[in-house]
Amino acid sequence: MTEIKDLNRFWNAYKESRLGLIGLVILLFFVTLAVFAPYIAPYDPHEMFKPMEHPGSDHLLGTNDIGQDILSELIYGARVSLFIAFFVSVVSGIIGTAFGLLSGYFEMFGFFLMRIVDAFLAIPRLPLIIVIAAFMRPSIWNLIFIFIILGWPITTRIIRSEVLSLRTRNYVEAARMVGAPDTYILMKHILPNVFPLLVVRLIIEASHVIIAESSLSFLGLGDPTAKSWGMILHYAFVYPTIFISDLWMWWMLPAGLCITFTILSLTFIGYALEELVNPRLRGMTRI
Amino acid sequence: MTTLLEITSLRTWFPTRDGIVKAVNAVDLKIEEKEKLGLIGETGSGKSILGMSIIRLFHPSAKINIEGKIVYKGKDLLRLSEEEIRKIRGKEIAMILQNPTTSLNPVLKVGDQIAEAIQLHQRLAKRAASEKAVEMLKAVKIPAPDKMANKYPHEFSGGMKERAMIAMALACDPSLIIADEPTKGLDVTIKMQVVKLLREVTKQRSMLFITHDLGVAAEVCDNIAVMYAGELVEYAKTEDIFKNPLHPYTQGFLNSLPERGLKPIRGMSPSLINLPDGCRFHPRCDYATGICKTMHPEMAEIGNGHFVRCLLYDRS
Amino acid sequence: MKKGKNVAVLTLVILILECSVFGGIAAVAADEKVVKFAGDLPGGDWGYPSPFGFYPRGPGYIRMSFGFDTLTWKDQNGTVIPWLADSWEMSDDGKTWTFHLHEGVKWHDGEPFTAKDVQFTFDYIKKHKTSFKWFQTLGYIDHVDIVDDHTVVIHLTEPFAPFLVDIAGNVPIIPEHIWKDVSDPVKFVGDKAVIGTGPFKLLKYNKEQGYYEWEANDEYFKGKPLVDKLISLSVNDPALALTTGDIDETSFWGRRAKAVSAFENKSGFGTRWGPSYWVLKVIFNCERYPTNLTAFRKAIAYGINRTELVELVVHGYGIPANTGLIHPDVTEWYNPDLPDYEHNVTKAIEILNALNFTDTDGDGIMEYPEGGDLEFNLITLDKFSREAELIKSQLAAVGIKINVKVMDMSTVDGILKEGNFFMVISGHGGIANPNILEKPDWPGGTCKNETYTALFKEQRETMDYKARKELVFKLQESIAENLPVYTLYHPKMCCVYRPEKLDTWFFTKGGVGIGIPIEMNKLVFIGEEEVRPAPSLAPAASASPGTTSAPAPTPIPTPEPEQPGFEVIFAITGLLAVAYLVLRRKNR
Amino acid sequence: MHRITKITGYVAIILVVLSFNFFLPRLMPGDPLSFLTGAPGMDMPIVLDEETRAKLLTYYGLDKPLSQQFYDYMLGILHGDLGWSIYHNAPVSDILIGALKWTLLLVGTSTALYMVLGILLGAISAWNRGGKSDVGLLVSLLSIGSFPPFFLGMLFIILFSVKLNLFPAFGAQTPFMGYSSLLEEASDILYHLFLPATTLVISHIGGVYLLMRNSMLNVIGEDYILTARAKGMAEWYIMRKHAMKNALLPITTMIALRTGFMIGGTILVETVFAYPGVGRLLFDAVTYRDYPLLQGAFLIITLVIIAANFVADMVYVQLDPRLRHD
Repeated sequence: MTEIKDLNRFWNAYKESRLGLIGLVILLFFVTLAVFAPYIAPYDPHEMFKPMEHPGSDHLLGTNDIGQDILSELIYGARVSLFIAFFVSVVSGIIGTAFGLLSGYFEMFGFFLMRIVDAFLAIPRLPLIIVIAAFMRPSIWNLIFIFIILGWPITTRIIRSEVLSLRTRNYVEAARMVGAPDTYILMKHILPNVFPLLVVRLIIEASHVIIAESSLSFLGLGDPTAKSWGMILHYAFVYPTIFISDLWMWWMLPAGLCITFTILSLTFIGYALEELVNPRLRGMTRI
Repeated sequence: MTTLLEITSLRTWFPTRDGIVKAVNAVDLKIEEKEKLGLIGETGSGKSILGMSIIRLFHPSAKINIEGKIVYKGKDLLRLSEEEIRKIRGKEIAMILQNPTTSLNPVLKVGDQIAEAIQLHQRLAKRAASEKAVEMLKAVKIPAPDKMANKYPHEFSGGMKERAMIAMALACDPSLIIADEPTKGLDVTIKMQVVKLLREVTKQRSMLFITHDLGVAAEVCDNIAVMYAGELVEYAKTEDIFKNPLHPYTQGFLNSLPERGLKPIRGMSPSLINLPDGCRFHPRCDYATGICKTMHPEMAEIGNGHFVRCLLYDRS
Repeated sequence: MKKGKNVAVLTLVILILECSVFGGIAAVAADEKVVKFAGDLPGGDWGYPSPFGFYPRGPGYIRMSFGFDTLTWKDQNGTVIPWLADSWEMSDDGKTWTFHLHEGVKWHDGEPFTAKDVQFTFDYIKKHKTSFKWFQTLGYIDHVDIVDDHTVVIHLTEPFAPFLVDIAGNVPIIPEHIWKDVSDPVKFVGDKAVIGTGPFKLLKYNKEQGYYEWEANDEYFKGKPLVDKLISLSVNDPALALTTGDIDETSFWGRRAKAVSAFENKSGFGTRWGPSYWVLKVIFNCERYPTNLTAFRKAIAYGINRTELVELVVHGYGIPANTGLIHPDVTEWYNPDLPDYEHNVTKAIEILNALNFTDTDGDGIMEYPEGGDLEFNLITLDKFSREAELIKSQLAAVGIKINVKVMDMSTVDGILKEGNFFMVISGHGGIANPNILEKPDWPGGTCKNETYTALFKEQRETMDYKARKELVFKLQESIAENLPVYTLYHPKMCCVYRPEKLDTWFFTKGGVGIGIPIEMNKLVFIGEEEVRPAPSLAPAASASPGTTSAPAPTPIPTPEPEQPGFEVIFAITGLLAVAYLVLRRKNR
Repeated sequence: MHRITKITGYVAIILVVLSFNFFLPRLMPGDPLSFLTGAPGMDMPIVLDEETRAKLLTYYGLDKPLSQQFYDYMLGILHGDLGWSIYHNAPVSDILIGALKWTLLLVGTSTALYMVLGILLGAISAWNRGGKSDVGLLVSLLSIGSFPPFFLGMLFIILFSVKLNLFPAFGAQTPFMGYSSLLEEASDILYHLFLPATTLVISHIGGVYLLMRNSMLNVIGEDYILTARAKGMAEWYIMRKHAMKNALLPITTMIALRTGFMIGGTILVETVFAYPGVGRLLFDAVTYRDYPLLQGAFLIITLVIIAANFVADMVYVQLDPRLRHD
């Protein structure tokens, strides 16, 4: 009941951010592509026609080097990219929050966990991904696994610092006084308050994952049987005449723009949310 | 006695998400040469905003509309361009902001923070300016000023920070000082020292002394204006205010002082966004009658130089 | 302060503008004849071009061969021609070879080349077998005798048919006076390590940028090279580099040959096609059920449509492969009448049914006789994932469910050696040389067949060409019949070049040395009349040698050239910083 | 105390990274020889007999038990010896230095640029928050920041190298042109640096800008800004002298970390522009299972990151007098 009211208030506040709305629209567009890919895509992305067809009536964006319809590839690509992004951000978000709450609430545990987190954060991210990805067989699930492993520490750190500040709030103290069990306090008092922060984090993580996934695929470390945007770019990039012919216009550019716009939408949404979470950014200053 | 600053029907409003904050409403105020005027009221009564409005101490891009007239030495400050008003700030009219701990820049040496104003307004070389800064610190009785000038705020005690703030204000020898709660959060002995210092340094100056501390106000001020919910409700000589406060709010305010038995005024001061109709004080007023709810009283002179905004005293 | 920043920014802008101008000028080299080329293979670094330093790859050997010579060499028709040796005789038992060396050959450092060097070379390479990774059948060499300064006799432990090509035409002769006191040849780099007799002297080598620069060896005993400078570099996109003029020659093969179409009718560009002597093949695991069943392998062979593969994946720039591995162009070894397993789904299904693989539950996927879907992994490399995708769809029609697993080179190699696979798509070159038949399923090792191995050894020791050809044919038949591997296609290869720079490029029949398909037989750069392929002799190519500005007499190759530019850049940055600070002070 | 925990932490990290990179590759299928002796998909197959193979393993010390190898490696590092690269056939340290100088040049230049720009723009836009310039900067920077670096690089090649033919598409230098002067060489290097560096700048500026802007917005609300204004200081001056320094405090660490990560992160740009550098080196090391090089590269990258952390701490102390004295 109150949640719903909160949601409404949240939404009303969110609506005021133009960036946020633009971002939402773009994202929804891609989500629709992903969800209804089979109905939207003209062909099965694995079906092979005459290779290197230029854009025409039956292939709006032409075909790739083994005759697969590029448009269909793009549409199905939305599936792969978005699925990975959201799956990873949610799971790593859950893990991160759990650890964050605990480490923020129990000093000892927190101290040790933070050392681990520090270690994780100091390890070079992309190189590590490359090594792991090169050694593990690049399947979507392996990528997801890698990204989760590398994703949770940041969330943990953010959540923890928030919890630390929340713990000192009166109502938490009060709840302690009356001897409420820790789990109850965490769930009832602290979790709801870190939630907005978490949402922002999830969005940002999602965009990171999309970049990481496309980067790996671009380097040829992705899952070549999965039609992700990064993979399309990879095959375009290694194709000999991509730069000297017009191929790039319908083969490289669309895929690249898809990635760019997805990230853009997430960035905008993330920014809009952050404004809500941190009123100072709203441009209201102490007067 | 000539008028140094004359404020007429000043209005300072802030449009925000939740509505318009009517911080200052139709305020008329005069400050004579060398006059020390006390401006008292609860926190949230808009007295600080009034002080800041005088020199338009707001971020240029902040959404604010100020109306009315603020005539200082013949020119209307509200008509001045940003550039021109900057030449007034600190040089002609200095302001001592409340809470020195946050009002001093933590990453700059105190000496430099004083010197930069001098450099700016008096066109002095850096060295000369810093020497002047040391003098100022001396003037506000900071021990070993030359050493302290090179220290950072966090190395100063609360009282010394306040002194440093005062030194900063005096740096360019302004003719009017606006002191916003300079004694807030200082313990009694320090407070008294600061008050003493203020009295000294403002002998030859005018001062608008903003506070909610009547005791201190009594020490420093010639006249006192009482502010409530963004408007003045009473104005009189200091002793008059204490001897016979007319406005129920002023009375309540006095009664809430320790020596008078700590009787707080009932209710809460209204939010500046939606002010009550009629007399702004009526919801909390013991003498409130029906008319108070509807009719908004004007400022009226009762005895010589004693003004009050209350229907109880309305002759007409 | 403000001013300070402006100045700094301005300076930077000026610098960048100016350097773009500079760069423009810089790109134009001196008036000597320079030829820049880049291979199509990714990465330009093929190791230090000393006999022991180059990476054991075709391009590595080629770059080494510019500086070092062998006793014999191959012309563009693949016939063995005299090189360091003017002539030679073989004893009847085929175990002793006598070589009469060319006289007056000099090492790059001026020392004379003698029989002692030849003897030393073979002894040295035998001693450092593991260091000379390029070729491993040196076990046949027993010892080398010196008759006189220009005559050597090489004694073999047993007859070795491909001796003239695989040893005499492959082992680079190194100067004794330099190598005699080198204990670890692999770690011996630097200007001395590249002193050979070859047509080019290494001038510069930059590992991290994958750049090589050679200058012509004007005293070369086969005549002065056609170009004064030869440069090999690493580019991200050869086609682009060719159009922008960053390189004068490169080659494309397989699918990538599509790039050639962009140059074929373009003035200022020449193209030459050749076979790549390269094959893509499916390696079966002959020890694991079901791929250990020959019939099963045949079924898969019928299930795969190689013509479609060539059409779709290679864009027609290739031919369905000889099921016996040897490339069809190599007429002297190629066995033309082998089964080619014409695509035939029904036949594939029949065979599988005969083996009791049937689609009982009608889900389009067959089941093992023991039950369970007929489904397994097809492992391959990223660059062959397109082929794998197609084969997956082709075999689906037969009722076999394939999961494509792409892994990096070393992983695949490991898996092949562990025998932990069903099918792997992999490829390799060198199929112009019967030697390749030693291990048809290379680099796998699951298919062992004693009779076959015996057969191979026999042909290697048969000196009579006709007899040997018979045996080589038998070997190919065995492969085509037993299908330890099923060959897919031979890609075509094409080199694209700027004729005004050099017009003499050609593909060596049977490949350079032991069969490197690259168009960089050193003869290309020497251009002796009788071996020059095209009658067309571009005017630039015949530029009189005298006119060219002679470079430094003695080459000083530096493995890691200095980058003084760095200091300058940092200096500039520093200056900017200082300037900025100064101005900042001023403005205070 | 804090320092000590930090340092021990760093040491721990190095150890973790090292052992990780020591053991992971060796647990995976394939070994350095598989490339040395012609791996699948390569041009020329080389058939190694077992004896030779064994000899090679001994030569590279790969036949010893893992524990022994690890011990030797650690010992080597302590003596500053990173070992011998199997694939490149050269001392690892030489190769690393060769690549690192390019990476540092690339990262250094672009970092300097995007930091200065990002911080300035962030400050400016925060200072005029809500204004046209703010919104403009915000939208445009967030937008260009959304381009994946490799995509941006490809676009640049097409635009500046192919269409306009203004800048070279690959490499770090015009190969072996005889430089007449140092300045000429320097400018040639800068000329090749331009596109990669710009790509990096554009893809990183957004982050710093946003950090700075947020931090600045927090500072603007502070009382000391009012004080400065009350003294009659000019807005631009207040922003520079009073606000920016304070705003930089909370974000120095984050910025430093980003910079550290760029060392390994440039691999995408290096790939697109065939720019020699550590990222590319690492990638090859992985492909060819060049254990010593792989370990070396990781060590270097980690060290750089840790160095960046240290620098961050230093700068932080410099900026914040409250930490300087105690």
